[in-house]
Amino acid sequence: MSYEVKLDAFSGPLDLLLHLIHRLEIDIYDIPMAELTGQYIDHIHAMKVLELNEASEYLVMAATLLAIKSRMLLPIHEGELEDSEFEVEALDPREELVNKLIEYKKYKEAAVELKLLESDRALVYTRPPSDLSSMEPDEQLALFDASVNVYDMISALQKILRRKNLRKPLSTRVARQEISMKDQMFAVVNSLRSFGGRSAFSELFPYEDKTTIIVTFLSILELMKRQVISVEQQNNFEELFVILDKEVPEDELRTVDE
Amino acid sequence: MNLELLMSKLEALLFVVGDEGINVKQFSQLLEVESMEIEAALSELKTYYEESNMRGITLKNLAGTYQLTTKTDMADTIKKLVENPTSHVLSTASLEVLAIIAYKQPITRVEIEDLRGVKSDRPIQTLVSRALIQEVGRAEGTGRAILYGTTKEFLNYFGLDSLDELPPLPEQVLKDDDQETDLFMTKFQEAFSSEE
Amino acid sequence: MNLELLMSKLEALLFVVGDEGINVKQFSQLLEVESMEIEAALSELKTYYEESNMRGITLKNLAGTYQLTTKTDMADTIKKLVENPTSHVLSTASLEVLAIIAYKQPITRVEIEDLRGVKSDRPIQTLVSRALIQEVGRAEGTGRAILYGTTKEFLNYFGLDSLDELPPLPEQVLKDDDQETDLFMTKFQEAFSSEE
Repeated sequence: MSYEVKLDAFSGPLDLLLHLIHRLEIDIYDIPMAELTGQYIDHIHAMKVLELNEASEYLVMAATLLAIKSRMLLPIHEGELEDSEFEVEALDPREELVNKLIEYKKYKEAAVELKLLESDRALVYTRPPSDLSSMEPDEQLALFDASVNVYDMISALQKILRRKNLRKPLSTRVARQEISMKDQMFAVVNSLRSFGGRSAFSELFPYEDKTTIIVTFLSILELMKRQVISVEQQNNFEELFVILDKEVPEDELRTVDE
Repeated sequence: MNLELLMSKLEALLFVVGDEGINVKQFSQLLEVESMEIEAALSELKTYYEESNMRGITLKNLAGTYQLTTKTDMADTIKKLVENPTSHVLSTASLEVLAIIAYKQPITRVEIEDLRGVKSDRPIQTLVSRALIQEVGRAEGTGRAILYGTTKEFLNYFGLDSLDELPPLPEQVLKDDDQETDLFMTKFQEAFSSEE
Repeated sequence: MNLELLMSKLEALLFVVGDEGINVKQFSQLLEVESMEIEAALSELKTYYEESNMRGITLKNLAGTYQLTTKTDMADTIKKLVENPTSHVLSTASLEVLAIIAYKQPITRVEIEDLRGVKSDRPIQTLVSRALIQEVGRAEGTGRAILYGTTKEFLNYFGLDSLDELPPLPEQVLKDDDQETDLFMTKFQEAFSSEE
């Protein structure tokens, strides 16, 4: 028999017991206590790296098993049996353990069902709500739902996480495809055109990854040098604006030393 | 409102609310259209999404709302966007705790630990932080222990519209309290119906 | 790949990337299909959205980036969503911002926007006006961006005695894997504003 058992293969002593019962093909309603206890103790011996915290729970179960085993060895006195027919069943020292195991098994199986649902659901993707804040009238700031609680906040964070997962890799892909300054200069000029020749500085950076941002920035500097665009700021700390000063023929932008 | 126009409005609204979802009542209020008409149009929309091979999206009931989602067979394509699609899957321990909470809510930590025979504070913490469970009240008695229940995010995470859609618990072999009540109710109803 | 299948994949990807948008090159990489074929399918998709009265959404091309949006004549319908107090779409944005601030305070607007991936000045304004957050200082550096933190009213609102009572965080959410970009952007903005 192999003792290569890892602790984290089981989610607790009951799980380990169920595993043994299944493997030894034991009838759960008539558990041979000596055999099960022996196997159980062998297993926890084999689990070398027990965290102290969890070890205690496995050890408590071992003690319980030993106690049940020894109680089963005790002779049942005839007289006690006659006292009440009802107690005959309840007298089986295994009953409490069996009940526990069966109850636990139910939820263990339910967890497997949940796992299936989880993987089905993972095949389906949604999208975050659109940002509608620009549509609200100024005087009426977004009302805060009066019924939100702390857990709604956690929920909100969970959504941010999901979204970030979708955002990030797309950007890393962009990074890999080597953006040229030439392309980025075109992109900047094109977006300026689409914004009517003037755009907030930050609008020119709809990118997530560092490389693209840097290349875009360098392109803006290059365009400034060539006096294709200029940058202005009304007051300290206010948003910068980029202005397209002249229409450039495409081939003029092609001459870039990279 | 003609059906096509209604469908286009439903699609636009569904698109905008995203994973927040929206229900028939809200649709009805926003569009000033009877619920029945909304439902008919939604079902039309769903059929249309499902039957057209050109469509990558479809309509789903999630956590008591309607939401647009991508179709299941788009998963492989979309997965390429996601770096580590399986990294956030729940552990066995977390799933066990979650199953217990889902079926037995409201329930305290001690009751959960008693059922599992093992300490469960870590999985509970994980589940709270993943917004799958939350405190739904306090148990009576001196400890006033936290009672846990599942969240909307739980339904969403497992693709359920409501708790009723949870798969039934594996056969209840035991005479636990719940079952006794059930049994009683069954007997009771049998007795009752046989009398008529 | 046949046109219908390609269109459905394009729709699914467009749907999922949201306001970020996606360009032909990225499509081409993800789907392993020639750019020309992608462009043809995108144009087909656009025609299809535009010509069908059932559709509330359409395809928009901005600076080489494609994204799905609602059709312009849906504006009135969507406006109702903003005006309707029962819709959660707006409070969702505020809640997200509040959650980030609660767990990451003190934090600047730029950092919040980086985490959410969308502009957040309006939600911040809302939360300030509701006295749930406040300016708690200025970031170092030339930009001296406002640092936000939560208020006493925040604790009050959520029935907390102190910030320590906040439930534990979903670990991955706020891990600083974007810190590089953050740092870069901060430095970058600093450098730029100092130039005048």
